[in-house]
Amino acid sequence: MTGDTGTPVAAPLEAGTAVRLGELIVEIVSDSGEGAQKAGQALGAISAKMGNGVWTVEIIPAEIKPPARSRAGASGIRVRIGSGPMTNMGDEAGLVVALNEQVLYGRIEQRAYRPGTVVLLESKWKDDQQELIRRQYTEAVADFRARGLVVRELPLEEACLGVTSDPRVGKNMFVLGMLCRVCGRALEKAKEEVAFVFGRKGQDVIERNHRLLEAGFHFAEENVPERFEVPPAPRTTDLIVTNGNQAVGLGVMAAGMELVAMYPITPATSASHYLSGAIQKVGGVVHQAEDEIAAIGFAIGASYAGKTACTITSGPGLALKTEFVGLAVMAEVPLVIVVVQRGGPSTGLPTKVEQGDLLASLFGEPGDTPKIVMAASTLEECLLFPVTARRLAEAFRTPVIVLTDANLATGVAPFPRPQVTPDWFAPPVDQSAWDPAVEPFAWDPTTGISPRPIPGQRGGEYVLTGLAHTRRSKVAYDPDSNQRGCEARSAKLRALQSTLRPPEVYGDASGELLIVGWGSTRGAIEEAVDRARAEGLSVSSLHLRFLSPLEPGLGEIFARFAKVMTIEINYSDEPDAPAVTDENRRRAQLATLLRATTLVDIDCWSNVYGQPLQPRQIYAEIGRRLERGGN
Amino acid sequence: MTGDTGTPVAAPLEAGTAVRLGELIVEIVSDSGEGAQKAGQALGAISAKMGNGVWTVEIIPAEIKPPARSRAGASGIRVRIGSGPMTNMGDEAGLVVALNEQVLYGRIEQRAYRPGTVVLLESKWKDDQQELIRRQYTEAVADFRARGLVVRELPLEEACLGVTSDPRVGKNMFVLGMLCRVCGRALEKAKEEVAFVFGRKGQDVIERNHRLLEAGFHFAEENVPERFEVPPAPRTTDLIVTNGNQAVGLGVMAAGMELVAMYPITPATSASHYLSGAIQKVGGVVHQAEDEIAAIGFAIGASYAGKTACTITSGPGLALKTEFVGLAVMAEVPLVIVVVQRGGPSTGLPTKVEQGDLLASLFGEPGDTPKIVMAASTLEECLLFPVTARRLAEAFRTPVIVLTDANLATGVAPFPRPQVTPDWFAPPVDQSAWDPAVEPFAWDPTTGISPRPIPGQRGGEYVLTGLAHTRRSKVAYDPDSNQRGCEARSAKLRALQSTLRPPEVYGDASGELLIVGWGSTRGAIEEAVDRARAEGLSVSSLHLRFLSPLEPGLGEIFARFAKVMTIEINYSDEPDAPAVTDENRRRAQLATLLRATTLVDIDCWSNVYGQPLQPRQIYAEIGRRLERGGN
Amino acid sequence: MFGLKSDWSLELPERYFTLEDYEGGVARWCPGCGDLAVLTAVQKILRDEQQPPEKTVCVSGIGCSSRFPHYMHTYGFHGLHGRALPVACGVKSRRPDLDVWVATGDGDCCSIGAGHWIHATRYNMDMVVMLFDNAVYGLTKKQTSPTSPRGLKTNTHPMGSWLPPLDPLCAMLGFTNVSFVAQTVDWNPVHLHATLREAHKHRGMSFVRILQRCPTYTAAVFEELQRDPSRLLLLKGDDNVAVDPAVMKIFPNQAEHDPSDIGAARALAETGSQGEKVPVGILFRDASRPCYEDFTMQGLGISAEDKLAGLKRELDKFAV
Amino acid sequence: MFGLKSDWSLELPERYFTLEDYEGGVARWCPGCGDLAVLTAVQKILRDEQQPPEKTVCVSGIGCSSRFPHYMHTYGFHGLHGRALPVACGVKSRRPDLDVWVATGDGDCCSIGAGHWIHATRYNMDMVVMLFDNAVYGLTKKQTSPTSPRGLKTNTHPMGSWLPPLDPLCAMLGFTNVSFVAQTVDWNPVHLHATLREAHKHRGMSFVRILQRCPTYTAAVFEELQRDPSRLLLLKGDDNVAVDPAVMKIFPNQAEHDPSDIGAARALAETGSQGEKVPVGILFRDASRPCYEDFTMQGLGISAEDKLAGLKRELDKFAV
Ligand SMILES: Cc1ncc(C[n+]2csc(CCOP(=O)(O)OP(=O)(O)O)c2C)c(N)n1
Ligand SMILES: Cc1ncc(C[n+]2csc(CCOP(=O)(O)OP(=O)(O)O)c2C)c(N)n1
Ligand code: SF4
Ligand code: SF4
Ligand SMILES: [Mg+2]
Ligand SMILES: [Mg+2]
Repeated sequence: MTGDTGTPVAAPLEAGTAVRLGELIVEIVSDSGEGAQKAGQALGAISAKMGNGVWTVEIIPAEIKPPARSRAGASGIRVRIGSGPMTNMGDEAGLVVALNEQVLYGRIEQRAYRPGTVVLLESKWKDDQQELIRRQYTEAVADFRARGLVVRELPLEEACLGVTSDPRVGKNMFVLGMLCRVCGRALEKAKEEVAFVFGRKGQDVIERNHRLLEAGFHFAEENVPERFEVPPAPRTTDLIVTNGNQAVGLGVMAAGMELVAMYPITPATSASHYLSGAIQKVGGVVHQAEDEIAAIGFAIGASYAGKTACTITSGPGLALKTEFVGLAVMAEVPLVIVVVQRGGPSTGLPTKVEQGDLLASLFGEPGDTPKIVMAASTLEECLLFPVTARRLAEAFRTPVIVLTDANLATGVAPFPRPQVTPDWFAPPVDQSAWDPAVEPFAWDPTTGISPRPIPGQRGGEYVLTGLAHTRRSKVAYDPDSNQRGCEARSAKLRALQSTLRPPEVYGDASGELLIVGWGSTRGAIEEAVDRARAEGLSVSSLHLRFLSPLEPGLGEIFARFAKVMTIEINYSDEPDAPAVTDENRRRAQLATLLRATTLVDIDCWSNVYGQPLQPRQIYAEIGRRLERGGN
Repeated sequence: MTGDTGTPVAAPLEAGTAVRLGELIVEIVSDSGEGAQKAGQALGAISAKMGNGVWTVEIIPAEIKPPARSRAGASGIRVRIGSGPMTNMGDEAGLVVALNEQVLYGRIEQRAYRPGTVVLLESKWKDDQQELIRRQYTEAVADFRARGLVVRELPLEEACLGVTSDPRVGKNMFVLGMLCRVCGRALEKAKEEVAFVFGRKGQDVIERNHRLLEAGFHFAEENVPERFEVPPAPRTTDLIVTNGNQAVGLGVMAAGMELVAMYPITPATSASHYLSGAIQKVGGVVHQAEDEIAAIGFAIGASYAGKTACTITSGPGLALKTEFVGLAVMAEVPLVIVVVQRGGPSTGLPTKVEQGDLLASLFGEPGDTPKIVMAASTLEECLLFPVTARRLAEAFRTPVIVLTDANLATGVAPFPRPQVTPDWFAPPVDQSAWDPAVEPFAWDPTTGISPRPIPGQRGGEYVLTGLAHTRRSKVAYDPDSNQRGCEARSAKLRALQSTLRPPEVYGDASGELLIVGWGSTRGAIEEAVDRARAEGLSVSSLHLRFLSPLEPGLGEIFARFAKVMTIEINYSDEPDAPAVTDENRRRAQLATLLRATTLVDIDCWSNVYGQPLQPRQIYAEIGRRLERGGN
Repeated sequence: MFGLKSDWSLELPERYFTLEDYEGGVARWCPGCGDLAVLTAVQKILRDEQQPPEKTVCVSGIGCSSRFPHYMHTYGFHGLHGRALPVACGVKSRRPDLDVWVATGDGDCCSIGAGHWIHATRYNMDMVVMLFDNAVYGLTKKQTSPTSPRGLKTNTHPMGSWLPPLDPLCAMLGFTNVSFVAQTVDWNPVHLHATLREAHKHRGMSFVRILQRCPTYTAAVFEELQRDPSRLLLLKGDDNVAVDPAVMKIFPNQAEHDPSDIGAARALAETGSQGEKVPVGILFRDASRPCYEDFTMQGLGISAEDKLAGLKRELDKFAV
Repeated sequence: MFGLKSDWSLELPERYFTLEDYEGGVARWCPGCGDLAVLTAVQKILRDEQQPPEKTVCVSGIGCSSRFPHYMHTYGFHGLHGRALPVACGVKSRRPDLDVWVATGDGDCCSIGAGHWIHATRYNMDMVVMLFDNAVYGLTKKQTSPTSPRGLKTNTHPMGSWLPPLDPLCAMLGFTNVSFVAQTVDWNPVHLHATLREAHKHRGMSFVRILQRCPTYTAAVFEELQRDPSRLLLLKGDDNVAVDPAVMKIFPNQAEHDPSDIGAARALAETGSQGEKVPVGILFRDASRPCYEDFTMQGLGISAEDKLAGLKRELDKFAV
């Protein structure tokens, strides 16, 4: 995707001229509360304003206030800066500022670095009062070096002392100043950004932070030999910068939905947080319900009354909504359900990423419950899909599930500003008279679609029911009505599918290997495909946005490749694990779905480490698969 | 299955000698409250005692007290009597006693009869005070005859008056007497049965009923020309007669489960009703919880504390349990979940049959949730599977879902009495000391199985959690633990599968068409296969008892047939419906599952009329499929 | 008010509604079932108040009593077991113009729906909630309900139900933001009608527990109460349910009760819960309690231009 | 008793338990979090009562407070959000020998778990239920909880929460079969300990609402209460929580209260719910209320022979 992704970050050079890179991944890690995230966000914003592609993602510990200097407590931020648009968090970082060595370990465990990564490490622990800490520090530095990290031990706190009396508060801006120098960011841009961010806090605060910035910048000039440069690319469109959950929130507002009913659950909640502060500006409200069941029930009530509503949740919440989703399908209530997937099963890994809710979204409810399921693969789609979903929900009178995940939810990057027009909004509720001759479920024989009376419409009075019902919505005691209703609801998916285009293949339209993905892995997969293709490998990829109905033409596309495999962040048995055979292997979720639909022998590569997939890992897997050959 | 199923019931003959039949289906239909069910049950019991195969199923209106003389209010019973064992309710009835013409219409709508069916119809309506009723009756009789039914108009109520002053109360025994004569049942046996059933009510009541029986018998001698005979087959084993829900209840007790936690829901509740009155005799209790979530939570609590428990529900209840099922999988809590399937989706058809919960059972929970899913296909399996399920749940430390359905739940037939031995029971809770070196999740690398500490075991203290966890059950913050846990849980299915045998093919091991079924359809499918094979068609069938893991060897078996199709009672798009293509067709649930696993192009025939499949329908479908040929 | 312009059309021709305008087909409850009396009472109230059928929404869960909407000729939502209240609140949240009635059973409301019951009370949205309390699960054929009296023999407790019955009035009077609690009996149509009318007049969630006969499964429970009116205590007073003297005479026990006194209300409920002096009338009413729709209605009916402008300002915040 | 023979082993060697025997690793709550005080109090009570760790089960839902079991060295069940009570009741149902403690948050118990809360109260099984009420959703980072005071600015109500806060004591005192209701504060370890000890002694479901400081998200809510003890009302009396005079002195407001008087208890809770004279101590206790395990334990530990015989008799009923 980037102009120059084939080039991994160069190993550190001797001081002097800056190394030009296609991209650079920077991390700042610290105990929580040290302001690393603020510094990183500023670095991302500066880079975006300079015209770089940027992907920022916060590193958030699982606990609210983890103890200081603990591995599990690693808190901070990763900023990936590139010449072209950045679509994912990338591979191992090239540069990291670490405020203690333990949090660096935390990230090492997450496989965030590689030999050659430059580490700018706070060195004050070397002289700590506690012997244990001194020892930990010294041993760690040696270990880091043994792992191939390029460690620069720097007395950061001490260096701040010249500028501020409380270095714990100001150190983050000092670090930002350092990074401006090392990463070739203009100090002036940083000052502007800081002035903007601290605007409300007054001139004093701004000036103190400016001094810290400058001090950091000069400190780096003197103490850090590395210098990198990531040239920007010219920008054509207006951009906005959000994370995926803010994008979902903006999308919900751009769809004109007036009601968001939710119950807090990580990692979906921040979408509701954002909406709670914003939606009243466009005439809407967020209802925090007593539980997930009530949340979807409330949304369904509002939708029944004509206000297409949405509910936002994550896996465990989706599980609780199962029964109501079934009702919405059966009684044909338009509804948008955003599921921000996290690690599962059960409470699982609440803050980590997984794409484990696909089959539950499709098949979770007892009985036949055809519904629309879409998955956003970019931040922009996080914004646009709620808009599409609302329209589809109303056009097809059905719930629509929009899947995103923790990776999108927390990723921050610039993307084109949507050009919203009033026709994006839900139209006002129709309150004109209804022709009583038109039944409330006057199913079109081909499309299954029927117009919907809204309370207030004279002549449209009917009783919605989850029981098998006739076109008049009367409880059906005859055997036929249930079959007819099921047929109509099923036909809707067929009708929608007939309006979709076959998905585009990324890369050549035929070849040896086709990778099929869905959701947040798109950027990483396409980057890996680019890299592999640059080396002459015959690999293409395909990314599905609709999972129910599936986009058409898949069988034909698959037939043009010798091998087809999905790459997903959910569980599958390793094909080489003991006693795993082709017959008993439990496959990843999209693979299972596509095999049933296309009968193509679709392989899969997936895992549940809770981490976004890195382009490098995918690239390596492509190599392995092509080598292995055959099937 | 029966010795002589190829012979449908003969058309009625002139009076005189009885027609010998391989089987006879008799119905009694009436308004509710007229005692039809009691008469039919007695007929079934008498036949079973005479050595016949019997399948009895009650006809229950959807409403509690439907208005009299209404089609939807048809209440009654069907009794299928055969020379060999009867495994399903069969095709259209050969003989029906109807106490008014409207309820007969109710059954005609359900496709219960065919041209030639003999109808013994209460004729008193002909002279009713209300003109409307008189007209309805006369028109109906003409209509019935036009439909080919052989109608005998009989003044049943009047005939009872000679024996009893309140014919509405006694008419059912009069009808039983008639049926004894017409169906060749010994009057003495009927008297014995009546004496047994009314035993507690005293000699007077018994004698009145004996008089009614005799009167009915003689009335038939004089007024009904038809006479049938269904010779019994010699019986070798001890038999018991139950419906599927009673069988489940007996199975739960035979498994030694001490706790059944449930929330009422049709058609599962009657299993709990039975247990509520019986389980204390074997030292157990039924807990009626405040809702389905609490029911499974309560059962899980009891199981955590060492008492493998069960919860019994139906589709909407299963939907509510989704989140807890995920926890039980994740935290490896043994649990038996019996799901008596009904028509869906949503509230659907609460009293009708469907096999629509298969995919929800397998894939309903977010994240990867491997669990054992089994389906009973006979009444005997309804009893035995809870026993097996408890063992598997404990051996594999996992929830086990046992699927049955409304068809099994309400069907009554004799089957071999289980020879229970004490090793069927759950062993007493182990309270010996636990070796603290053994972790609470000491997953065996190959089988995924780990021994389980029970509260009270000194040294085994651990905290169960639904979060990703280590072998020590500590909350895992590292990326690896989640992957390891998922692997272990997945391995359990592999391990179980390796102990299963490939399923047996019913009929030839290879041929043109293989029908694959699961659950309650087995009897009907095998009967249809018998019939088709008797006519030389190349068809076999296969019935799956394990759905997760699947029984092994399916791919190989399927490869031996030109065509493979599933027959199921759940929704699939008709292949010939407008705009349905091979690509967009939504298939039945088992077909979807088997396609994904075996990549065989498995067709399906299914519907959601809420009715058990009749052998005749399946037989006809076999013919159509074989004709159509190719694919 | 709240700028409802874009969503509402005006009521055009003058219409007069008769009882039939509210009737939705033959009710299919058992003969003698108390549900029918409630149906008739509600239809009368709507007729009396000339409430347009299309502006009325009856929401229910699952149960015999939850069939209620099917027998009304209004909009209706016969949803899921236990979930009538969240749906009803959702309907009201952005459609304050709709008149919402909830029909729920003792199982539906007090067992599976109990969590929503507490919270809907707290939301206190303007609707009438009718608890059809027949002390049993009717639709599923006689299982114990939370309000079943101890010892009631049911299919799940063939030796008699074991736990003391939950008292819906005591519970309601402990829930935060409760604003209207009344009790009546299906077999006194005058009191029933008058109580529901008061409930309908009240702004907020008006909770009416209706002691409802189920001749099929709990005949004995209510026969006794019905036979012996001295087990009831008629609440009267200026602020209470007014019925005409002929009807009042039926009640041997009467007491003045001021519904603004929550302490007194709780005491009455407590005594009633012991099966003595079962109070009928309004136990509690406070019209000043906040109604959640005053929060959820925010920005109702703003114009598309205002939406667009608001959205643009919001997008500006994220501009690079 | 109840023929426990086949399921239980005897306690063999004499053991003496120290505090450490109950400690399950470093608690990872925020500095200053009130949860820690509760943890310590429970460990002390178990030590004082020499309760074997393996016979103790701590059950929780999901939330900061629900991490409680992880910090105990006993058996524990950290289950699903809102579902601690059904699980705890299930544990107790057939294992009356286990000592069950429930840790639940204000969101866990009063929001998503509210339905179970009502019913567990009604079941009244012998266990201690500790409601960690910090008036906020802690674990998910500051959303409004049902007990959040009006106007609290949270992430879901950035302009301030809108609804009046649910009062758990008022609610509990309206639930049927309630048998023990107390309130205490995390910052008075003596009163906390004494209250929990009373709760543990009581047979039945002992519900203790603990006002619990969350310095991270609701510092202001509790600081005020802590700073100004005159906002509290210490309940005292022969049957109430006994603390030593030095501790009593901290409370400027004290009142005699007889926990057997439910009317008085409700009045105290009502006043407290207005934020005045927040009662601490035992509001209500009635040891005579039925405990559901007396029903669920039926036939516990019958022998395999008896089971077999029972089953055979049952099968005979279905014999042809
Ligand atoms: C999720 C779910 N669980 C259970 C049921 C079965 N069910 C239907 S109605 C009902 C109880 C009815 O009792 P109540 O609410 O008191 O209403 P009544 O029939 O007595 O009027 C139950 C348990 C269901 N439909 N859905
Ligand atoms: C089904 C489900 N919904 C939502 C969540 C997210 N969640 C976890 S804890 C919590 C609330 C915690 O608040 P509280 O119960 O008051 O406990 P505290 O953290 O304040 O101690 C929520 C909403 C979840 N884990 N599961
Ligand atoms: S079962 Fe009871 S509640 Fe249900 S309709 Fe019949 S009488 Fe009414
Ligand atoms: S967020 Fe609050 S409740 Fe949670 S651990 Fe921190 S202080 Fe305690
Ligand atoms: Mg009821
Ligand atoms: Mg809390």
